[in-house]
Amino acid sequence: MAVENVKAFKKEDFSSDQMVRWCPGCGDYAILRAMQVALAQLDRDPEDYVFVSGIGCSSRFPYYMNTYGFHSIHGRAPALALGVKLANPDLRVWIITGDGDGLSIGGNHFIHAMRRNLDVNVILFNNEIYGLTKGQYSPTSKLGIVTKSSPQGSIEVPFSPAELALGAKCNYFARVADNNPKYMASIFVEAEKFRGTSLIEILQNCPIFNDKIHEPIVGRDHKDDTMIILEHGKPMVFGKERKKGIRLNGLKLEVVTIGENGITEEDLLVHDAHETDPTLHTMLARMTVPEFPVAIGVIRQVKGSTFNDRVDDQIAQSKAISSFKTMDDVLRGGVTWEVA
Amino acid sequence: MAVENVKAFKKEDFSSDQMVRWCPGCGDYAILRAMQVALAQLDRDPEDYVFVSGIGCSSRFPYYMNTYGFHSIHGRAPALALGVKLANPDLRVWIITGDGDGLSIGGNHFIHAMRRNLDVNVILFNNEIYGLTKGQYSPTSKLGIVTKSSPQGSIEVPFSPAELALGAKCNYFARVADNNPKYMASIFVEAEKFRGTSLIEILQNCPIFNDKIHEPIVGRDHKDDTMIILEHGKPMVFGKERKKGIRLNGLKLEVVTIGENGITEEDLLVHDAHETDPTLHTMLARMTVPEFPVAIGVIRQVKGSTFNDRVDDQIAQSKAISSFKTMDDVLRGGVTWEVA
Amino acid sequence: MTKETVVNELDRVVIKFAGDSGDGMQLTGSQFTDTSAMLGNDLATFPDYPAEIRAPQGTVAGVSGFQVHIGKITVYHPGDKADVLVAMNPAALKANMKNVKTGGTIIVDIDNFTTKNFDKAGFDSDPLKNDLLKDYSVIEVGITSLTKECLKDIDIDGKSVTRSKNMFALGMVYWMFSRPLDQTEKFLETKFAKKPLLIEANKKVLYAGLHYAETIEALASSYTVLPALYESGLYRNISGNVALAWGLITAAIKSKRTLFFGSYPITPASDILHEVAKHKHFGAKIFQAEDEIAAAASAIGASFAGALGVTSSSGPGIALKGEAIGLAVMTELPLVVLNIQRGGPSTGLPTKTEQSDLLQVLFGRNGECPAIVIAASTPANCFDFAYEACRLSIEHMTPVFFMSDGYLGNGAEPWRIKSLDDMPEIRVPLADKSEEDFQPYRRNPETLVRKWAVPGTPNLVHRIGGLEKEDITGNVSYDPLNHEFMTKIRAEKISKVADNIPELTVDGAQQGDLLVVGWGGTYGHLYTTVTEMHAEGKSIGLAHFNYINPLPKNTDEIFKKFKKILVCELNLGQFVNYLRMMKQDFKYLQFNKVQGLPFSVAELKDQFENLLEKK
Amino acid sequence: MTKETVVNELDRVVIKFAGDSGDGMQLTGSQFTDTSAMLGNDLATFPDYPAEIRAPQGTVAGVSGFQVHIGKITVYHPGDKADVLVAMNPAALKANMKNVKTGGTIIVDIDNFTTKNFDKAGFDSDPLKNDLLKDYSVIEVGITSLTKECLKDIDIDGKSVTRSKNMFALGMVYWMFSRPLDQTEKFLETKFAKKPLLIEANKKVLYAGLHYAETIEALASSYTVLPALYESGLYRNISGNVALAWGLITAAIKSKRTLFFGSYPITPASDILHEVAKHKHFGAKIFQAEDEIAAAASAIGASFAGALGVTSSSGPGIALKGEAIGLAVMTELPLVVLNIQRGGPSTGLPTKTEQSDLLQVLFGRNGECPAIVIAASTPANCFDFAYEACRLSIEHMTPVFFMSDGYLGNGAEPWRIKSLDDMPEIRVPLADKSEEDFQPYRRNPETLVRKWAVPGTPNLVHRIGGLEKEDITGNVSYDPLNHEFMTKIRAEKISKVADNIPELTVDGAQQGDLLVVGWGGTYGHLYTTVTEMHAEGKSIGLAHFNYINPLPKNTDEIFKKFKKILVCELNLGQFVNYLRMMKQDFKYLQFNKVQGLPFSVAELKDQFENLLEKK
Ligand SMILES: Cc1ncc(C[n+]2csc(CCOP(=O)(O)OP(=O)(O)O)c2C)c(N)n1
Ligand SMILES: Cc1ncc(C[n+]2csc(CCOP(=O)(O)OP(=O)(O)O)c2C)c(N)n1
Ligand code: SF4
Ligand code: SF4
Ligand SMILES: [Mg+2]
Ligand SMILES: [Mg+2]
Repeated sequence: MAVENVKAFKKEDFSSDQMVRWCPGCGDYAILRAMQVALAQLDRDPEDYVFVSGIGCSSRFPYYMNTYGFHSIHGRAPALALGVKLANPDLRVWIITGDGDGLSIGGNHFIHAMRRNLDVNVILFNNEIYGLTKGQYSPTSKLGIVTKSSPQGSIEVPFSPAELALGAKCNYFARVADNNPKYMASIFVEAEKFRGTSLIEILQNCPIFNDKIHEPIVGRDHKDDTMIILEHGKPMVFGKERKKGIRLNGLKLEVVTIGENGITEEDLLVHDAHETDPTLHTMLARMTVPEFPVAIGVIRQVKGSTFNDRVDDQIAQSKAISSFKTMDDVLRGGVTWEVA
Repeated sequence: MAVENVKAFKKEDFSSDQMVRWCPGCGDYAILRAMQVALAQLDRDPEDYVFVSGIGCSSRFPYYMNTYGFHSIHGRAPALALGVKLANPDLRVWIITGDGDGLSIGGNHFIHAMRRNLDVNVILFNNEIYGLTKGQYSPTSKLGIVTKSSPQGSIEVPFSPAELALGAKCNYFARVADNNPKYMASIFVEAEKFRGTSLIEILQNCPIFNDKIHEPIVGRDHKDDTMIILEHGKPMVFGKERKKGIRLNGLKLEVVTIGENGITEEDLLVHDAHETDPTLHTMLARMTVPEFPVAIGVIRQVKGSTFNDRVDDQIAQSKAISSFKTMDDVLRGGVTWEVA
Repeated sequence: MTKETVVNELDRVVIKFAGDSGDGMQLTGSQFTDTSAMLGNDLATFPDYPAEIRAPQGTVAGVSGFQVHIGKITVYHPGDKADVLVAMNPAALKANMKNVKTGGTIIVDIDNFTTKNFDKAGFDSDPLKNDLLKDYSVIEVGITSLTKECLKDIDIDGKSVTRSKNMFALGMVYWMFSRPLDQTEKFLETKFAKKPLLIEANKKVLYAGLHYAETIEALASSYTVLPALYESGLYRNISGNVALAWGLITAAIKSKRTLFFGSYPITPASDILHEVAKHKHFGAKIFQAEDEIAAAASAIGASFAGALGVTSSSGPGIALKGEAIGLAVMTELPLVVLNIQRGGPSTGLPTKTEQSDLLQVLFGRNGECPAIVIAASTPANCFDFAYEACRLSIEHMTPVFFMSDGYLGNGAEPWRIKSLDDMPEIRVPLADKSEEDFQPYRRNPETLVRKWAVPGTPNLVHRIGGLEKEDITGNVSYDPLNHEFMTKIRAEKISKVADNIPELTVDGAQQGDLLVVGWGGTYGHLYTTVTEMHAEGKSIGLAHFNYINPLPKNTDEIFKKFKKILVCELNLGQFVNYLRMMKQDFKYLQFNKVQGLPFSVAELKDQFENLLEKK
Repeated sequence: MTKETVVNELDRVVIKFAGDSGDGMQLTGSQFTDTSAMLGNDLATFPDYPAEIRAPQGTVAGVSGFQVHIGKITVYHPGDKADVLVAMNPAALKANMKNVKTGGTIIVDIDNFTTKNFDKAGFDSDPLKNDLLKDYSVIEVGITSLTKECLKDIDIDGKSVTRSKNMFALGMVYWMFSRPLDQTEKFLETKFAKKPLLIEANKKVLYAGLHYAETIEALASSYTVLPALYESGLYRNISGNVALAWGLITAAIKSKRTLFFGSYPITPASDILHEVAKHKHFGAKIFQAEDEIAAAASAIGASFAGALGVTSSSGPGIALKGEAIGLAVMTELPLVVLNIQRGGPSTGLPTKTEQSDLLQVLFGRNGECPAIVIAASTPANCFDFAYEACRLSIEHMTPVFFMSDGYLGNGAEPWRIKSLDDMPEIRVPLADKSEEDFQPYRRNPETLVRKWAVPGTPNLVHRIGGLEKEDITGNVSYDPLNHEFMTKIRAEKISKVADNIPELTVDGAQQGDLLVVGWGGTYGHLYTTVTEMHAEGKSIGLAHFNYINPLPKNTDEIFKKFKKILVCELNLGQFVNYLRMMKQDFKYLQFNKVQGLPFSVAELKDQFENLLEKK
């Protein structure tokens, strides 16, 4: 992708003077770095960005960015961010949330954000646990997980953030792992350029309360076989030897090996992130280990008008047709009478 | 379906002494009647049912049922009902909600209810408007609709209740129109027998604030062509002459005509409500006029363990293994010392 | 408020039923009369029939009307202008609209509003579509079709169906004025003794009308204060919620801020949303949120980004916003919270008026969490106090609660139109990019207000949030002494607002035996009663509060001048308890009413006279 | 409370750092000492080295320790038992655990808790997995691995990395006791002046420890009241939140109700959820909800269905529950709401203690919406008052707020164990199917309590909701007089609870010059100070409130017996303002502290003496 950075920012230009407070080894560090790297590649000044978060370890993020920031209340960042963006659509707004913040208490704002398609970016730090409150299961925690609040194992069927978001009319969904900051930064750059709500799920490790929960997916020694990086227009190939691929068989996806049973690259699905019908995107997003590799990258990216543009369009239209030019026109409009 | 009604209830047994307060012509009347008819076909006494609602015209429903009822607060019925059901799993719990109550303010409880699969039934009265507050657009109102709060037309992309629910791991979804109470009653009976969360969307007319919004689907003169009734195990045929059908073409559905281009019933999809993969169910639920008929009936019905059973299983398991037999064992357990 | 006022009380209400000769208006009117009589009301009626025996249908000449004036206190005449007009067709509207009080309620049967009927009635165009009824609260109901729908399962002839539609209208008016139905039910039973189907049909329609009014949450929008001695100027009629909406827009324009309005519908606040949504031409950003929490949070976000963030609701919705408002207190951002109160607790009585959310807005948040609280006291001054809420919120960088109620919001009164130029300056404490060593929590030493540093501005990049802030830098701080310091400074900042608000004034006697104290929407009744009694020579004054937190500086001074203080409220005594906290040195008597209704002058007079005698 | 007590204040805290000889514990201890000295604390220290010069690593003999006792007031000795123990390995734990106060905090480096090390230390099995540390608040931290992780990008040798892990422990303890870091930073700069990398590394680890403690919201769980004169009986140590959880379970068993516990995690209330979740064997239904609103609503639903519905949170979460609690007030169902208060407003200071949610729980709901409010005053009596909250909620069919705070919830003290049989009966106002002409809102004429008619019971089928209810039938009613009647009866029902609670008692002087008034978690400090001064012959008494709404009946009587009343609270004066409302006739002085910390005896003594002199 053509990255212009006429201003030649450095990562440090986006780094605040606040000391970073996450636990040593926390996946959040990599995300922070990737974000700073990403913004440095773009040409907007630090003051043009607003990072809005809820509450959670992840939601501390804005303090560490040398941009405007709002560490708000638990679950409400999407609503607060909507106010920021509508008030000033020139601002570049990033929402930072966690699996608890975004999908538990904040679930309602989350789904409504998806359907509205406001021009903002949402980063969901999915560590499948409540970190800040010391380790209770979250809406993405696996069924059966033993945590402080589930001593006998969790009895809740987890959400898949992707399925939930797509079911709520999400137009842009990407997924990345916290152990590949360079790739993450490139996705941030893409998301920032997309006009509309871009949701990025990050498979984030919490070494303290849910260590290695994403290891079966992101583990160094097998990740080439357990993740597939989707690129628009490219066939769905993966595996250490890039011999495996994804094929559609009726209404089901399946993993095939190139060269076996006469399968060639031709048989594989070619990723079309721009397809408006979300069916295949949902199927791809739903793939999970061990049967399938987990899909990484931009899974869905469909253009549509943004909420902020629609708001501004109505204002413009209203200005054009209104008979009221000044407030006094309003105050004096309609039936009035004079008292001498 | 085999309906046992050993108690020989009459509709009136489920009808309370309260005067029904909906506007004349409101679709809610038919739903009420259908519910009373349905429960009369079953063998549970009125006192075994609890109807829990939020706030809205629709949420007045419990007052008119001669059962236990709770007209609670706006959007919170699913949470309240969860308490009822867990407290006493023998009760048969029905949640009554509207498109505003259930999907706007209550959206979070709604999606979490879907994934938990508590053994309750959820009836969503979808009139695509806020009735009780006199006609503002709702999260299911069509883009562009002019209402009290959208004088220039709504700028919000609506939810599809089915897509949202399925994206949130819903196991049972049915859809019915308010102008076929007999069919509706049969679906209520089925839902009542299903163990797990059954969601039933009702295309309900609000003659006062959103009249005939479902007319393009449910209108008497064309409904055979604009609705398709799905039955498990049956091919997807519809149309006045029952000549039209639904076929899968790659990853897309299409309407075909039997007898044209060599198409026979064999080519049509056979409805499998029990398929665990929600892909096809989502596609079917998403069909809409004028391209497609709207799917009516039980679109998805997949068995799974219920939240209440899981809760009770852990209690049983805990009882079996706990070393504490009485509360005094707990109070006196651990490190203690005697003071003389 | 300098103008002289008189009260038009709910218990002196004038209702006019009007329709075609065949519409049964006389019967409707007399039913309402009889029912009211049974409730012990005094009344006067005025039936007016068409001149001809068989006037042409649908024409003004053919209109039959029945006016009834009811009151708890003596009523001497059928009333001048109607508070409520029921117009069964365009002709009835045409004939009677001049005689409806501006701001009154007009119920029309839209089924009869056809082009043919406009013509007959002599309207140029649809009177419901043009500006003609702009200053009334119009309730459009398909009375004819609803009646038909309601009776579709009863086997009676079409004519009988049509005839029973007056019962629908009557049912609606019964709902609006909380009348019981039994008298009319008995009447129907007698009248149609031999035609049980007609009894059933008429009753069914009567109830349908009642329930319909309940379902659509129809409110009687009569208001109390009618200025008698006008100052010269241009006047219009205005309802509280519209005045409020206009006040917000005016403040946004004056302060050069974008108005951001985030709300979730709820009776009786929804009309504010509907009104601001009509004025996007001034650049207002309107957001119908998914819930009240999102509404409040979005307004806070907008304020952070430099807009004037406003959110509106009624009691149950305000309860939901508490946590978010706490965030605005901590982050010291402007936020205007409109609470149009209704009967509580819980869902309570959504269409009835009450003043029982005062303690909620004062104290309903976790932690030490002070906010400014002000209250409008007439429909028209909702404009001024909405403006004032914005001014104080911006100038003091803090949430402000604006209190109104269903009665004020829905009621209307004549208003001497103000202009943008009449409104006080709003000093916006904006930081600009030339700021040296900008620190987000550095304060104006006098007002203790921090500066508004708006995203997008170079040089002011900073971060805020809900955790305790360090003095000056605004960084997160867990330091014990800093926390105490900040807690106190947040409280002090709010008390300093007292320097920026007017002093309390007294109507009637400036000192003496009895000081009546009120706040918010009870002003009209209290004012009328006190000034009437004062005119009669009684030693009585009225101190009505628009500023509640902080209280006006001269409150003590005024309280000292009276022997007795009586606090009158539509709740169990919330303001009086607040005064006991804040001004413990005075003794307070209290008079409370919790009936979902305003005070009546009669009951107030009773109370006051009693107290004056007892001295 | 009859037992004699002494206070162990936070400002007389004893901390013990212990580890292997090479772990740098002496340095760590003296850094903490120096920093505290700079803050003006008085202190006493006690370093203890291993006897041998090079004792075998990992053995008890090889443990090096440093004990420091700091206090605002004079400290005469290094302290007997430690409030906080830092144990870098199993041997350090073994050597020192007997000297930790029951309920104290133990920080262990789990990285060293290997089988090999247990052996060396002489443990049979993993001491963290068995019951051994059940009565301590154990914080398991991978200090070694976190230190390594933290330094992975700094180019220093492995030995230096290992050596700096003491800084991680020190950082954590600094966080827990709100110490500044600058003294230690300077020390490091001097010590490693020639090795800048080591300065950087040590500082980095120090901060990492501090931030880690902040992130995991580590709390110092020392508590104040240590009984000195025990009644005979069986004792255990218990923390407030555990006692509270047990009180709930006990009440459920006693009342034969299913306990339903609906909650959403939040500091410092989460531990209650964790504790009840361990006791499903009694049939408790535990629900970790999606948010606080769902938690409250689910508990209300459970109560409707006949269970004992309980919901827990802290300030911000309680704010969210307000609307739902209003529903429980209107529907007159049992509901226990636990508020473990923390520093506010907004997110505030999540790990610090405060009493600033009192007005929120009293008034933070729309409408006239009364609820019972009670407060525990020691960790152990959280058991009794949790039980009492359940009893009152069930017997009076109404929501009850149970107030505690971070200090009580997390603190622990010895408790003379109670038995199920010791607890008072809970009379459940159940309706049964034989009820004649059942009416949901018919009331017990004495208590005004309606009956609990549980779904599933034949003959009692009924419907309730948030709209105003008609007297007796419970049907929806918009009737004005009914509304006033019901509003008053809801208020009266709560005031009648005063007949069902004990009278207020006074510690110290029963009459005289100064009555100290407190409520909730400040009891330990107030009691110690007042009884000490009373023993010295001062005319001073303490009236500590556990029952806040309604107030005990004899409150006036007690207030009358003293010349001055001083209300002491950890907020800006919420209870004192409430007293001004409820008991306006008395004059109140107030003493407030809002530092996220408990009172100290020294500062209280100061205040009290001042007031006694001034008389
Ligand atoms: C209203 C409210 N309820 C509860 C909390 C407590 N709380 C803070 S963060 C959090 C969960 C955080 O989980 P997640 O969003 O996954 O963030 P993580 O810490 O894992 O990054 C909770 C329950 C709160 N701060 N406010
Ligand atoms: C907390 C709260 N917010 C807002 C309202 C106002 N309110 C009542 S019902 C409703 C919307 C109802 O819409 P829907 O659920 O679609 O029901 P319908 O009336 O259309 O059947 C609203 C906004 C309320 N009662 N409580
Ligand atoms: S608790 Fe987990 S998520 Fe939170 S900062 Fe520590 S490692 Fe990261
Ligand atoms: S407003 Fe609409 S939904 Fe409500 S009762 Fe009337 S017709 Fe039905
Ligand atoms: Mg998380
Ligand atoms: Mg609706």
